[in-house]
Amino acid sequence: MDLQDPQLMRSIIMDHYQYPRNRRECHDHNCKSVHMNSESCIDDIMVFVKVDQGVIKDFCFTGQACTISTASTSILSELVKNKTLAEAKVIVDEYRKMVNLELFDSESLQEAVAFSNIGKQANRIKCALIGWDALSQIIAESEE
Amino acid sequence: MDLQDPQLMRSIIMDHYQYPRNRRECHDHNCKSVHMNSESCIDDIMVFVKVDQGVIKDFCFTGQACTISTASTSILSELVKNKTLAEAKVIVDEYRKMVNLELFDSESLQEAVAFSNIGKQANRIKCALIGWDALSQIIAESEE
Amino acid sequence: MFDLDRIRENFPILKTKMSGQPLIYFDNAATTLKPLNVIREVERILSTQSVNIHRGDYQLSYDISNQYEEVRKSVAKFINAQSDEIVFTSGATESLNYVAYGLEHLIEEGDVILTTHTDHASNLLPWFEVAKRKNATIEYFELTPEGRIDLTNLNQQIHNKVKVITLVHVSNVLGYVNPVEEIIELAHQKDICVVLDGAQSVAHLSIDVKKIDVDFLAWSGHKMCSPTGVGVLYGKKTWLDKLRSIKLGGGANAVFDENGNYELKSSPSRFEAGTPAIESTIALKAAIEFLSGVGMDQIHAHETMLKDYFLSKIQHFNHIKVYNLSTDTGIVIFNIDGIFAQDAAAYLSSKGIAVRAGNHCAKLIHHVIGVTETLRASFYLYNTIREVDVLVEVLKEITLEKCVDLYI
Amino acid sequence: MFDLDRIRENFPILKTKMSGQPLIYFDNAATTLKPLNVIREVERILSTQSVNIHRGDYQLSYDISNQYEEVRKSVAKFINAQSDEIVFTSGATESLNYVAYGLEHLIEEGDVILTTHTDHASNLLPWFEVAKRKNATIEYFELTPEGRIDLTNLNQQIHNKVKVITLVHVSNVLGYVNPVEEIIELAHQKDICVVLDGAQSVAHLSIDVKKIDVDFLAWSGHKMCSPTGVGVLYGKKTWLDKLRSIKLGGGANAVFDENGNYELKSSPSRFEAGTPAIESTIALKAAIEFLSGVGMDQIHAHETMLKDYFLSKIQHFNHIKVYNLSTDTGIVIFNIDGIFAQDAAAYLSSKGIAVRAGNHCAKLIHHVIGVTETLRASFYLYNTIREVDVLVEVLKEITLEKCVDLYI
Ligand SMILES: Cc1ncc(COP(=O)(O)O)c(C=O)c1O
Ligand SMILES: Cc1ncc(COP(=O)(O)O)c(C=O)c1O
Repeated sequence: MDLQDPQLMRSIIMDHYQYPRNRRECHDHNCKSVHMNSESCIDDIMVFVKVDQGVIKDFCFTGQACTISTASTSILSELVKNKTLAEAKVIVDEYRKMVNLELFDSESLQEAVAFSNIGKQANRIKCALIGWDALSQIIAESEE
Repeated sequence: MDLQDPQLMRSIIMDHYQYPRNRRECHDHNCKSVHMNSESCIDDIMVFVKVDQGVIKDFCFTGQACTISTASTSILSELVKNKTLAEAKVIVDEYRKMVNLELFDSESLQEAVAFSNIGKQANRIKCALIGWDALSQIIAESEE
Repeated sequence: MFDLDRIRENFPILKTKMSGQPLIYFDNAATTLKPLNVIREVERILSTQSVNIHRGDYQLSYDISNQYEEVRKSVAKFINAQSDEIVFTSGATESLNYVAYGLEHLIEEGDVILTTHTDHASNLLPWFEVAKRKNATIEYFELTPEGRIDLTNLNQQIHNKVKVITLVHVSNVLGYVNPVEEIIELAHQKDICVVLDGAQSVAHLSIDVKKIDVDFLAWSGHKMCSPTGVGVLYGKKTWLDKLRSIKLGGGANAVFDENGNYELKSSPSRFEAGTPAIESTIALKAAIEFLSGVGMDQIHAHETMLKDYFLSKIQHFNHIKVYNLSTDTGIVIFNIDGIFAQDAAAYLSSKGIAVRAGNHCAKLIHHVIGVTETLRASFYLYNTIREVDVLVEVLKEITLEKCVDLYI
Repeated sequence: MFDLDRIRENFPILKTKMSGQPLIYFDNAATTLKPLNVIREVERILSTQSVNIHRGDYQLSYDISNQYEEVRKSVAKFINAQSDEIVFTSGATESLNYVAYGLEHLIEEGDVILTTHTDHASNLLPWFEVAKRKNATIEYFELTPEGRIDLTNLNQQIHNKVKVITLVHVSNVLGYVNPVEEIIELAHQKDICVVLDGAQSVAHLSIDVKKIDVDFLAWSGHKMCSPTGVGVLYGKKTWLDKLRSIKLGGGANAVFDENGNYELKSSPSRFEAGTPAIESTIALKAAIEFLSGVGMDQIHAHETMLKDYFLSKIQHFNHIKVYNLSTDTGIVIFNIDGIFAQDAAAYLSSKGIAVRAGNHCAKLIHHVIGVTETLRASFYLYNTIREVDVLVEVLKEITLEKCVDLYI
């Protein structure tokens, strides 16, 4: 993807904000859920992840959130579906590097590279991480 | 009394501080008592007044207090003994005028004029009034 | 005379920029900016009189104690109370907690605490807790469709089980001035204690506690141009004397012994344990002088003029929905079609404009307006028509694309 | 290097006079003077950044929130804690009240709260109240004749009924550093929670909460060169999580509903309801930087040097009785034969010297030293030998006549 093409990046974010993927509840009792409620922003989302034998079978979310939170979580939901927890972890780690303006591998991030400049707006980094933090938490719990 | 004679005034205050009159408890159950505990100074005294048919039969006090508090209360105890409440009130009122640096009648105040300059040290006015305030309170209660 | 230029000169922060644009501060319901006389007062104390109060052992301590007590008189005069009815606290939140926990011993099982869905967390949560402890019930005033207290059935709402009415004087979301005089009159006929959260009223309206006859009034200094960290609790002397002290410690007690017996000082001292925010409290007097100098009625008139102007300018914007068109004060809440409140606030910030987004700590407000998140613009004495024009211009041309473009 | 001249230049108040004499400030145990970097920090925020924290809706608010959180890190580093173990309060008194009431739910009938006769009202009274509510008992450590905790029977004093030990780290009257490590070690063997009142320790000693392994540590900013109105409660994460929140309101809650259910945020946020003392808290970081720049060990050495010098100078004065000759810090309490403490303090004030008179809010101290009222001189980093000399000179020639002469 062309990291220099603002038109493209904008349209990815807007598309995922206006038509979020996997925004729904998960009623499967095997679903783990995390309530994310950041202190500095008004986002309030619930993330559901269903893991089966180390593979992410479903990732969905509900709640009120800003463009950055909604779009970044929507993109994440598509990226990690059917990935193993280990694979997902690599993706999340690369994404964290990106939003912290470190060197990162754009390969695995696909549409998520739309947020490659978010790190310059420090006050929105938390929004860009809200769904990703939820997943990290679930991955960490699975490892215990 | 010569209000211009510092030697005399000092000796009155020191004498009443070092040998306070009527510093004792009153066990008579007809004695009214008031606990005076000023916020801005560390004085902590208890004043006992025995009134019989409108006449102050006894005035005594106990407690820890500074020179100004002790001496002024000691002087007061002698001044009002056997006075009617009405007479005592006049004395207290004149004293208040004095410590507030207003015009006052020195006649009835006798040794209490030793405090005629205390008003210039605003931070000690409360000390000079502690026993007198207690008496005012008891007079007010008797009038009710 | 309301001399806006002179007022603005007194606020150094108005000469600063945000995101490279001149700062336009419309978040006055959150906190207010500080005038020079307040800033200088804090500086004066920190630089030349930074000693502790409450004791006259040396001249400086005596002086500062007196200055501190002068504030009590000044605050009392400002709301037409007596000095000994003024308790200094760390803010409206602490004042409101003092009331709820301080009245807890008077609340019995089955008692009702009556409040509103528009109240702030700082007034609701302490009472939720007290109600839970005492098996009391929280009830809410009925509201009209636009969110005002419905006075039609007032007598039934304020029924015999109601023990305390605690409500916001001016809602920090809707900006409505609640009809407190009617409520208080009826409440007092039934011996009900009335507590007002004045966080948004005392700084904006001229208030006479004797006239409205309220039992408790709580507010924060920082919302009326003074520093943060200082608040006030007004209580009628008879009510203050019934209130239990929550925070205990140095300065609040007269005597105690090793067996755990203690006697507190009389109110207000017994509520003021520990070293208070001395310089901030003393600066509160400067803030009161500043505001009184301008005139509370003039301030209110200016705010509502700006609000009316703002509403008239945006009324034909189809993409903007205002939730409190009839607001009585300088508080307007609204949303922009298709743009989440926080994204809009961030975009406004990029244009130098400070507004708030969210539920504004009134988390039951969705029962009233149907949404949880809104933008809030709140005006104060130093705001100008010019500034409102800038906001209107930005709102006119705001789009989701532009909001997103900040991040790519 | 301890450069006293440079230190003094940082305190503008030291250039002022009291009673026409250069101010000599020896009331540092009551509160401390403020250095320029602290004053300027307050001024900077009031003049250019006086907005509310906790929300990033606009750039300025985001900036100030970050600065506020930076203080948490700075405080944590100062005492070797984690940021999320640092709660900001309005002062030591509030911090200590938070602990007592916050642990109330763990106290059962018959439990013992162990403290000392040298503790401050702000640490004793909240526990007296909790003990009364829960039918628990207050017990006191045994003291040696000079007023130190007697370690000989420690194991019996810290018996099985003891639930909480709450004690002053450094007594604000006697100046002794209590043997907290021994006490904490034994207490933890018995699962007893240990609370330290650090009002007089954190500003004067270098403290490592991990090393001493204390569960709670409370203190005030104003006693360490920062403005008034801000305090700290350190709590081990596990203990903070057990502590109930007393003050409820905006900023402390995550969610609530109209049925009175509420969920608080995690600690430390859930203890910080309402708008805090923003500029004072941010200035606390400047104060820490100032003190750390000088070095806590150097500060302690300087204070004790002044104290030793003072004691050596007055040791042959027959009219002066010192009650804490072996004091470990810069705090000395004494009396002058035949002169009531307050009269002596007033006389010293007329010579420009600020000392305190009274019971210093430690109202059980008479059990230890036999008198209720004393004079207290307490030294800090900006005091000088020259200043001590002036005090010594005045004490040498003080008489009751001279004290009385001020008023005639
Ligand atoms: C030992 C001790 N504890 C507690 C306090 C109370 O501190 P603050 O008044 O700042 O709340 C003090 C201050 O006087 C103190 O010396
Ligand atoms: C209506 C209302 N009540 C209470 C508060 C709490 O005030 P503070 O945060 O100053 O304690 C606020 C401020 O947000 C408010 O608007």
